[in-house]
Amino acid sequence: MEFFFEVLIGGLLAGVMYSLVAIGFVLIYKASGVFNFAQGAMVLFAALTFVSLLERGLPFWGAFLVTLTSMVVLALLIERAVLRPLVNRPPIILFMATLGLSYMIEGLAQALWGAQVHGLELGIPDEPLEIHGMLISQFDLFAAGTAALLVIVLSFLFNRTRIGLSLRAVADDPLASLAVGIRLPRIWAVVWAAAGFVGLVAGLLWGARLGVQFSLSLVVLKALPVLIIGGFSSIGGAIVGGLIIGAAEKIAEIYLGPIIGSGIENWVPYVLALVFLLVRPAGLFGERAIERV
Amino acid sequence: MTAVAPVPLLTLDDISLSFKGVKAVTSISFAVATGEICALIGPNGAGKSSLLNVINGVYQAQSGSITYAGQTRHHMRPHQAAEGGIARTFQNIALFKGMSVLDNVLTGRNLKRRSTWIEQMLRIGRAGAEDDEQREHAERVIEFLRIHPWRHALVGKLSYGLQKRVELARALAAEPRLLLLDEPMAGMNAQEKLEMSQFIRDINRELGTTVVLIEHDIGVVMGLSDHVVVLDYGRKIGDGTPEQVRNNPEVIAAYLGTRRSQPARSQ
Amino acid sequence: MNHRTSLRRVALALALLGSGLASAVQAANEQYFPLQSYRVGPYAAGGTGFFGGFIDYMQYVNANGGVNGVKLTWSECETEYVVEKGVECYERLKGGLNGAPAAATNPLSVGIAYATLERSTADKLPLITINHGRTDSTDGSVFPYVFPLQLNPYSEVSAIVNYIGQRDGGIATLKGKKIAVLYHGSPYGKETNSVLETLAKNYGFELTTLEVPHPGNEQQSQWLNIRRLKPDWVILRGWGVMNPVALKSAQKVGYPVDHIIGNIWSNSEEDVIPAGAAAKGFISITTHPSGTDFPVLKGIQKDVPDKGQGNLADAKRFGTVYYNLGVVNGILNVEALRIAQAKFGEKPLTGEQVRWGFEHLDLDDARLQALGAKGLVQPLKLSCADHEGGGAVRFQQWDGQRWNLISDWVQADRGLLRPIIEASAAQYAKEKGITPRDCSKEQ
Amino acid sequence: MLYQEAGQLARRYAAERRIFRLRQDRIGLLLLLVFAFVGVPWLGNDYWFSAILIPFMVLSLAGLGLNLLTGFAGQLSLGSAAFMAVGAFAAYNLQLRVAGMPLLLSFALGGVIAGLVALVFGLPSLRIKGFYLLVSTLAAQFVVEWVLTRFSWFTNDNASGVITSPPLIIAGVDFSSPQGRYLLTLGLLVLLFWLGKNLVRSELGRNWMAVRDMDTAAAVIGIRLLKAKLLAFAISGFYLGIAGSLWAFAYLGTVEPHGFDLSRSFQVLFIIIIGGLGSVLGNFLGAAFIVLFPILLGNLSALLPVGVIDSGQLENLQKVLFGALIIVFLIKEPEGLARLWQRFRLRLRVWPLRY
Repeated sequence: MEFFFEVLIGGLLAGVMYSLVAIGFVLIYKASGVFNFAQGAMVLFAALTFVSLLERGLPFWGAFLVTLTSMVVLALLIERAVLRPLVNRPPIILFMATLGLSYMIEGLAQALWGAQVHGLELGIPDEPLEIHGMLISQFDLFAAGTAALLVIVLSFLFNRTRIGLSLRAVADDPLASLAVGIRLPRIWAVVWAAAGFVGLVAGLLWGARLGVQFSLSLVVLKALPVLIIGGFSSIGGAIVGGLIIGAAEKIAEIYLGPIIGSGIENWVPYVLALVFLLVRPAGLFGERAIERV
Repeated sequence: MTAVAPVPLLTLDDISLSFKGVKAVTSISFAVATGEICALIGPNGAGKSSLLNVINGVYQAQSGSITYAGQTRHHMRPHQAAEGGIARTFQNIALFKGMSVLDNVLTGRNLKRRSTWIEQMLRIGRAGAEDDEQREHAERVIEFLRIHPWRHALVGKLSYGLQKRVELARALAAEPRLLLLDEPMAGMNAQEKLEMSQFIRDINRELGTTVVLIEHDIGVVMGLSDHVVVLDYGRKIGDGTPEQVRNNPEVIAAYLGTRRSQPARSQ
Repeated sequence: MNHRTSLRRVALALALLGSGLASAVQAANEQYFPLQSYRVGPYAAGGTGFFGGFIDYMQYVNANGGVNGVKLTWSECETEYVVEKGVECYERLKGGLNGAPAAATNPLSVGIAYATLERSTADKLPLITINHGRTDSTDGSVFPYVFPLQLNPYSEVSAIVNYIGQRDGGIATLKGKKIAVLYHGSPYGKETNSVLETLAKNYGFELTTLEVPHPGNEQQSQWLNIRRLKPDWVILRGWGVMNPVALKSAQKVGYPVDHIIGNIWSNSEEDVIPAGAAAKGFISITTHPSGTDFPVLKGIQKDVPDKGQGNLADAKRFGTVYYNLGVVNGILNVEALRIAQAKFGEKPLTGEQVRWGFEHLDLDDARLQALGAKGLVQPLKLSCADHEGGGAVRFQQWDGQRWNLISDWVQADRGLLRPIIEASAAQYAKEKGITPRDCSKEQ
Repeated sequence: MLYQEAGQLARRYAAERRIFRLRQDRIGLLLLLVFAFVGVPWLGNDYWFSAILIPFMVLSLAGLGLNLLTGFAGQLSLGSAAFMAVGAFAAYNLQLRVAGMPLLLSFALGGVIAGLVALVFGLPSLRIKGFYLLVSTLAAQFVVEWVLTRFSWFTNDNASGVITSPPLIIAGVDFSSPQGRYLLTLGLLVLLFWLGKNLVRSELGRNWMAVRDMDTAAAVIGIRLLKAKLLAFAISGFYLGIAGSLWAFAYLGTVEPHGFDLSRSFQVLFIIIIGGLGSVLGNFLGAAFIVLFPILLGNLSALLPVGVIDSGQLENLQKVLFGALIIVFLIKEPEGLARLWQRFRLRLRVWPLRY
C-alpha cells in the first residue's frame, strides 16, 4: 500500500511537470483559438538560450531577463508574421502553421546555440525526502510549488487586470470584443509573451530535470493528452489533467506493465485521453459548443 | 403527385426543445398538408430555425413526436429525413465551399446512387451510365434555377444571391417531397426576392413539392403561402390561412410588440 | 497528374548534382572516405565528437605523409541520424570523390547500418559498425562486408556480467544476485535481452528487464520498480537523453549510482554532464579510455588543432569519449587500408580490396605501441569467421569531472556467444538465400 | 500555341468527365508514362533510382493516402507512419508465414490490414472533430510502434527487431535491382494514382469533400457521416499501408518499427500541405519538394567555398527554411504547389495572350 502511494504521489508530481507545459497551450488557445504545437519548441528555445547565456558568464537573473526579453520578442514576431496573416482561417490551418513554426524555432535555437547537451543546475537539492517510508523528490515538490505560484500569478493577471478582462472577453466572443474596441493583436502579443514566460519557467524546470537538449521539445507530446482531459481553455483543467495523466501513466506502468509488457507510458495517456474524449468531448472543464445552423 | 390532399405530409405533435435549460421551442403542434406552401413566421428568437432543425433531425427534441409520410418518430435522424425525401436550405448558407456548383448539386443527388464506390473507383458496372444519368438530372436543376453560366465555378467565389440559389439547387437535386427553406430571401433586394418567390412557386406547382419556409418579409409570405404558422417566443400563437393569421389579434400584438419586452435570442 | 513541374525540378537538381558528381575522370592518388555524419538533431553530440575525431585522425595521417603516400580524402553528408538521409548519402557518396575510390562507410548509426547493409554487400563496399551494429554480422562467412569492430552488443553485456562477477569475488558469486536491466524501448535496446536471459540461466542470477519508452525523458515508474526490487546492480542500456534522466531518477529514488553500469551508448561525457552531481560515481564500459595522454592524441593535437585545423567546434571536447572513439575508428580504418595495400599495392584501393584488409586486421601490442595507441585501442585480430575481433572492454567511473578507468580489459565470454551468433547468421542466410563462404578456403 | 484547344468541345458528359479533357494533356501524360517506364530505367543510375526516384514515388503515394483523409475528407491525422508500418509488417509476415504468397498480393493484403487498423482508430471521428482527432491518430502512432516493438513475433523474433525485404520476385521476374525496384514502385504508383483520381471524382470523393466543408449540411442531404469518414480512414490506411510496404522493401530493404515514427507522419503531412490539400497532383509536387529540397540545398552549399557553412548549420538552416516555407504556403497559397502549377498552366493555355 505504501508503495502504491509512493507511485501515486510520484505520478502526481510528474503530472505537475506536464501541466507546466500545458498551461502555455491553454493561454494561447484561450486568446486566439490556436493549438500551438510550437510550445515545445519554445520551451527548448528558452532553456537553451538561458543555459547558453549562463555558460557565457551571465548571472542567473541576468540570463533570466535576457531570455525573457528574447521570448517576448519572439512572441511579437510570431504575432506579426504568422498569426495576423492567418486570422479567420480554419483552426486546422493554424495548427499546421504552428507545426512549421516549431521547425523554425528548433532550427533557430540550434543554429544559435549549437546542438550540445548542457547540464542545468538550479541549486535545488534533489536528495529524496523520506516521509512515512515513502520517498518524495524535493525537486518535484519545488516544481509543484512553482506551478502553483505560476497559476496564482496568471489568475491574478487575468482576473484583476484590464488586459486580463479583455482577454476573457476575447475568449468568450472575439467578434463582440472587437466591436467594443479591444485590440486583438495586442492581446495576442501579450498572451504569446505570457506563453513565452511560461515556456521559460517550464524550460528551466524541465531542463534541470533532463538536461538541456533537443528532446526538450518532445515534452509537447506529453502535454497534449493533458489538454484533452483538462479542456483546452482552462488553466485549472490543465493542472487537473496533468495530475490525472501523471498518476495514471505511472500506475499503469507499474501495475499494468508486468501484465502486458512495459514501456506503455507513451501511449497510455493517449488512450486515456481518447476514452475521456468519447465520454466528455470537451474535456473535464470545457463546455461543448452548440452548433448553430 | 397530386395537388392538395387532405392527408398531412408532416405533423408535429407537442414538440419541445431546450438548450441547457433554455427553452427554444415549447409544445408546438401543427400539420403541413401535402402539396402546400407553409410559412413559419415570427420575430427573431421565436424558435423557427430550431423547429426546422428538429424536423430534419439536426436537433433532437426533448419531447413530442414527428409524423412524416405516415411514420411517427420521437427523433428524426438527418439521414432518415434525407432518405424520406426531406431536403433543406440553411439560414447562413451551408454550401460546400471548396467544390464547384455542379459538384454541389451532384452531392444533393447522393442518395440516388445505386453503384458502389468500388464500381465507381474501378469505373466498371453501373458507374458510367449512372454518372451520365446523375449529370443530366443535375443539369436540369441547374437550368431550372438558371445558374448554368457558373456551373464550373467554385461556390465560395459566387455572390450571396447566387449561393442561395445554388443551395436551393442542391436541395432540389434530391427530388424532395418536402423542402425546408430557412430564410431563402434574406439579404436579397426586391428584384432577387421576386425571382426567388417565383422559383419557389414553380417548384411547388411544377414538381409538386411541399414547401415549409421561414421568412421575415410578411408581404412575400402572404403572397406565396397557402398556410402560415406564427411562432413567438417558442410557442405557436397562430395557425391558418394567410387571411386568418392576418386577423389574429395575438399575432398582431406580437408583431406590434405590445407584449412584455424580452431580449431576443439571436438565431 | 502532370509531372512537368517535378521534372523541371529534377532537371535542375541534375544540373546541380552534375557539378559534384560527374567529374570522376582523372584518378588522383587519394583514398576516399564517405562520411555519413550527423551534427544536428537529437544525437548531434555523439556525431560531432565521433566524426570530429575521425576527421582529425585522417588529417593527422595526411600531415604525416598519408598511407604509404596515398592521401586520405573525405566529404561529409549530414544524416541527422535519419535512416533515409543516411541512405541518400550512401548512394550519393559511394562512387568515390574526384576519382578517389571509396574505402568503407562508417555511419555510426544502427538504423543506417541496417538500411545500407545489403547495399554495401551488393556494392562491395565495407560497412564498419564499430562497437554497435548487427550482432550476427560478426559471422563474416555470411556477412563478408560488414564489420562490427571491437565489440558487438552480445559481447558488451557478457563483459558487463563478467565484470560484476569479478568485482564481487568471482563469477560464482553471481548466483542468486539480482540484476536489473533498464533498456531503451527500441530494437537496439531489446537486442540483448535474450542473451541476458541465457547468461542469467548460466550463472544463476535473477534478471529483471525494464523498458523505458523512447525518448526516455520520463522514467519515474521504472525507477520506482527498481526501488521496490532492490537489485544488486542495474545495467543501463540507454540512448541519448535517456541516460542523464536515468541517473537523475536513480537519485530521486535513492538508488546508489555506483551500482549502475552503463553500456557502450551510455558512456560518454554527454551522457553524464546533464545529470550533474547525480552522475558522480556512475560506472560504464568503454572500448577505449578518454583522455589526451596517448602519443597518438598528442600527435594529433600538434599537427591538427594546434595548426588551427581541428574539426571540433568546441576544442574542450578533444580527448572525450566520442572523440576518441572517432580516433580509434580512424586508426582501424587506416590500418586496414595499410594491410590491404601490402597485398594489393601502395595505391588507392577498391572497396573489395579494403575489405580484405579489414578481414586481415591484426593489431598486437607492438603495432599499437608503434601507433602511439597502446591502451587506447584493444589488441584486435579479425578473420573471415570473426569480424569483431576484440570483445573486451574496460570499466570507467565518472568523478564529476572526468572518466577514470577502474578496471583492466574484461573479456566477453565469446565462446558462449558464438553458437547463438552463428545460428542467427544461418537464419539470415536462409531467409536471404545466401550461401555462406567456406572460411577454411579463405586466405 | 502549345495549348491549342479550339475544337476540343465535349459532346458527351463522359467526354467531359475524362481525367484529362484536353488532347494535349493526354498526349503529354502518355509521353510522360513512356518516358518513366522506358526512358528513365535506361537513363538513370543507382543514385537516382535508390536515393531520389523511389523515395519520391513512395512518399507521393503516402501523400495521396493522407490527402484522401485530410485534404479530401477533412480529418486531420498524425498517424500516417503507423499505418505505413502496419502495411509493411503485415506484408512481411504474410510473405514469411504463408507459403507461396505472391508478392503483390501480400502488398495488397498488407494494405487491407492497414486499412482495417486505420478504420479502428477512425471510429472516434464521429464524436470528435478537428485537432481533437489528433489524439486518436497519435494514439495509433504510439500504440502501433509499441506493439511492433513489444511482440517480437512481428519481426520473426529477429534479435534486432528489424524486418528485411522478401525476395522481390513477381511471376518469376526478379525486381530486386535498383531499376527493378524503380519499375515495381512506378507500376503500383500509376495504378494507385489512377484509382485515387477516380475515387476523388466519384460520389464518395464528393461526399468526403462535403463532410470536410460542412458536415451538418452533408448529413442533412443524406450523406452518412460515419460511413464516409470510416471509408476515408480505411482507404487512406490502404494507400499508406502499400506505401509502407514499398518504403520498407522497395526503398530501404530493411526497416525497424522506429523507421515509422512520428517524424515520418509529420513528413507526410508536410508533403500534402506543401503540395496542396485536396489535390491529387499536389502529392507529387509535395513529395518532390520534400525529397529534393534538402539535396538541392546541400549541393548548393557544396558550391560555396569550404568552411563558409558547415553541414550542421546547413541542416539547421534547412529546418528554418522549411518551417518558414510551410507558414508561407499556409498564408499565401493554402492550396499549395498544385495551385501554383494550375495557374501556370492557365497561363500556358492562353499563351501568348495574357488573358
